[in-house]
Amino acid sequence: MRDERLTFFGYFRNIYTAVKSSLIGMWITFRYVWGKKPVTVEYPEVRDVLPDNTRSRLYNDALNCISCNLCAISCPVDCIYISSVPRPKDLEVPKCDDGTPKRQVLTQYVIDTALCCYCGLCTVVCPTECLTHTDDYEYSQYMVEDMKYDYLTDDLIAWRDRIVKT
Amino acid sequence: MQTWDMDLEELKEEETSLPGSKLKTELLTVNMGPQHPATHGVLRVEIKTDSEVVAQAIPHIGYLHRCMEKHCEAIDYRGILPFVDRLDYLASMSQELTYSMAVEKMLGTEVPRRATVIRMIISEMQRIASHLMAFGTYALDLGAFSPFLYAFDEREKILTLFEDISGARLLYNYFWIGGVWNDLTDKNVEYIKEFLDNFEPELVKYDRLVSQNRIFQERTMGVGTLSLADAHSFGATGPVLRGSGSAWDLRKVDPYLFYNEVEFDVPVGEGQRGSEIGDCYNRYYVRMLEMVESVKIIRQSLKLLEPGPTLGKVSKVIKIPKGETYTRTECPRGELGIHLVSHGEKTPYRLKVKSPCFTHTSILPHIAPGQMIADFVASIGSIDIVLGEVDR
Amino acid sequence: MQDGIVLTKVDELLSWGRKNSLWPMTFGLACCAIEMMATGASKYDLERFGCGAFMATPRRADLMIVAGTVTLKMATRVKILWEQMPEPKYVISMGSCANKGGPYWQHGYHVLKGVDEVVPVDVYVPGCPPRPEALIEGLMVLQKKIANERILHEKWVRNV
Amino acid sequence: MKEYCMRSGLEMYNDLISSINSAVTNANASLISPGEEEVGDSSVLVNPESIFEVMSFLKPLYNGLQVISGVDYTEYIEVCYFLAHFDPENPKDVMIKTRLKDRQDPRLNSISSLYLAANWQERECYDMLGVSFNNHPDHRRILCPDDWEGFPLRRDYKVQEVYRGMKVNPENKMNRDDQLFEDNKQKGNEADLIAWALSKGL
Repeated sequence: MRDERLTFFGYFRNIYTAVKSSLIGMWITFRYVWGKKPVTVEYPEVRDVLPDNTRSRLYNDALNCISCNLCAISCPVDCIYISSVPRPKDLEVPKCDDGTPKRQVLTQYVIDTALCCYCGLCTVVCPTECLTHTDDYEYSQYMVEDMKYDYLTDDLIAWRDRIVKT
Repeated sequence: MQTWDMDLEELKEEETSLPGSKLKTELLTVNMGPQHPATHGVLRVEIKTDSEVVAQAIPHIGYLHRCMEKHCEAIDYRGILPFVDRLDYLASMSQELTYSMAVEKMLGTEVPRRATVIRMIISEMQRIASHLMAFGTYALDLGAFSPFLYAFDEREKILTLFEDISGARLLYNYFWIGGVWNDLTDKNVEYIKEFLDNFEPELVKYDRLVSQNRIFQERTMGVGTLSLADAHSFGATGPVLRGSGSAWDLRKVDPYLFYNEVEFDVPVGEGQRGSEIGDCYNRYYVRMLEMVESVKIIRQSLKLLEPGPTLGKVSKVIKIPKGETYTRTECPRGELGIHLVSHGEKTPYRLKVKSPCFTHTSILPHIAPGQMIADFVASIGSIDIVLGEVDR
Repeated sequence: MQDGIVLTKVDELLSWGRKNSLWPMTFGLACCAIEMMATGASKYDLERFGCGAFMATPRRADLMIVAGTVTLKMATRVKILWEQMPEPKYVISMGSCANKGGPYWQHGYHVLKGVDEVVPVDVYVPGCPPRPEALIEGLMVLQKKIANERILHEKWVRNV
Repeated sequence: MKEYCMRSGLEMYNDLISSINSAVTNANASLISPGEEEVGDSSVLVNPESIFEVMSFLKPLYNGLQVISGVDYTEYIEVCYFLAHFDPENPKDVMIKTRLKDRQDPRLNSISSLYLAANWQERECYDMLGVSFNNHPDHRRILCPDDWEGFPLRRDYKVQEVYRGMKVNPENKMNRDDQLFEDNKQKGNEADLIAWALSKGL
């Protein structure tokens, strides 16, 4: 596009620079054949080591939850649904692993992971650290309804043994 | 703002008054986008062409209008951070910086020194990552595939660092109000140093591979020239303004963080390598030079790191007194401004984002007339828009 | 026509061929598109699954990866694009926004609450944005689904 | 009190206001600055009828328009213009405000002949807040579709239910059951619920 008057030598200089810059580019690319380590992670067989604070699927250890509602309040997208009832007075108050008394009976703990934005705001406010981000990211589903996880169902409570490191 | 309409009328007159021709010609309308590999997202441009020359280009935006400003009126100040991330998803850290600086300015919070230095390091790393993406996709737009792979290769290294400190790969939520979430460990500092040492030869390689390439130069030089007066009038900032020859950089003009304690130059488009000032090549080249400057800044700010706290004192429930502010910082794509109006509640009354990409997209109809369609693609790429920020 | 061992084997062969040559469409909407590009780049290399040939036109593609927020303005275009794809076609909904509206479900007056309102979705990949590995895993889940499909059986046995 | 401008403080504002008032009749420029227990930046309030004249006066002083922002304060709609002087040697910027009392048909004169940036910014202001601009070359919606109803960032905005056959808020996606869980279950028998939860060791 530049306004250059094309001279006889300019014509050949153009050809020379074009060929030269192409060859330089090809040489840079060609050097990748040897001498460079492949960077590809062969995913299903080899996995990257994720850092400790990685933010993937949420898991609530319902047995340690004191139904404080802090996570639901801090969630910017309102995808955590908790309900609880006060514990009847005639029953003794159980304690969490770290000694916090559970004054409420948790009756529902649902997270809709199809809405979650994985911001991590809910896990930092959790007083008993029962709500955590796990490093599990492989949970694609065929149905969108399956993405709503009720953490009081038996299979998810059983999942605790695999997730929670003691 | 009648420029392109006038152009169109002139063009029609010219066509109809061709000597000896009684053929009536019409302009052909070509619809580019919203699904198009070269529009960087969901930009739709309605192009009126005369053969292959663009006579008029009308951008249609709003295909990614995610109602972010409406959400901000209902969400507390901490919860807005993830939404601010999603504005310019290629430079989330810089967006977070602007937002948290706006809130801190209203609250009067003091950010600890270590947190400020970490912010500076990380936002410059983010600038490198964002410019790498711009470089890779720009080369991809112009038909070169391998620079894309090289750029992503280096970008992945930066993302690995970000993932290590924040836990996420793309949308970090790392700069909190009052500081940063996690501290930068010694291991991270070593990683950054190692990355910078490896990155400088890469920049030389990119320069030889793309910037000095004759074909690339022919595609970009003298294309999409934007004069300085027009750039000012459009309110252009960032590499677009600097490519037009102005040394306006908010980091120099109004230093925030510790940019006054480090030394760096502001790269300006000066018609390097025989290009015109303000053309696509200059805008591209300013980005490449900015990466060099970012490397300089990071090296100097790593020396400023001192042990200390990383999160200032902020109350658990943030309530901002009545008032309003307009805060702006220099993001990779230009100046991002946040106009925050508070009524003393837990949520902002209004949060308006001045996005540089929105401003830059409005330049497109101005520089399009008279270009070939392929050059128009080069113009879009050189402006480097992110549709998430254009539409918000 | 009877369902027999020959038909089953041919079906398997066809499914095997189809699942290993899914060609996705270049169709990025928002943040997830960057992760989709990262998946296609050198570190994660989608080409290993026969899925790296990003087609620029819907007419040559088998797979639409809806990567990002679908707004109401865009939804009609998504539907047009899906209709242009030749059969058999598959849709992966990538990320929270495409699954159910994501973070924008509550006050998003202009956001479509899930791309399944306009096109049928085969696999939902969670994440905001999903890691490249998560997208690959979603792809493998889709491949599993395709492997169980029986095209000739559907066509010749069941419909007769 | 903090000032908005980077380099210059209140003196600059006072000078600017007096020069605006002397140059433009009916401008009624006045200073808005945060009072006690308020924080933030100061700005200049001008009369909405004379916005074009004020901007013509300011154009030689500030060469760029950054953004036009609008706020809906139920009684009136406020439109803010952020002007900046993009000169590394002499950086300055100012916030000009104007208030429109008429909510039914708020009107302003367009400044798109002065600043090229104003074209799209004014379109956005119209799209989001319904402020119309006289003499605008291309007065359309910009972010929302052309056939969209209402102005989203007004405080009394109600979203339309259906747009071109697509439900904006479909019932099955809104998680109503989860949000109403408390009411539904607790209206039933609480004792059963507690027994069910206790059996899980909660």
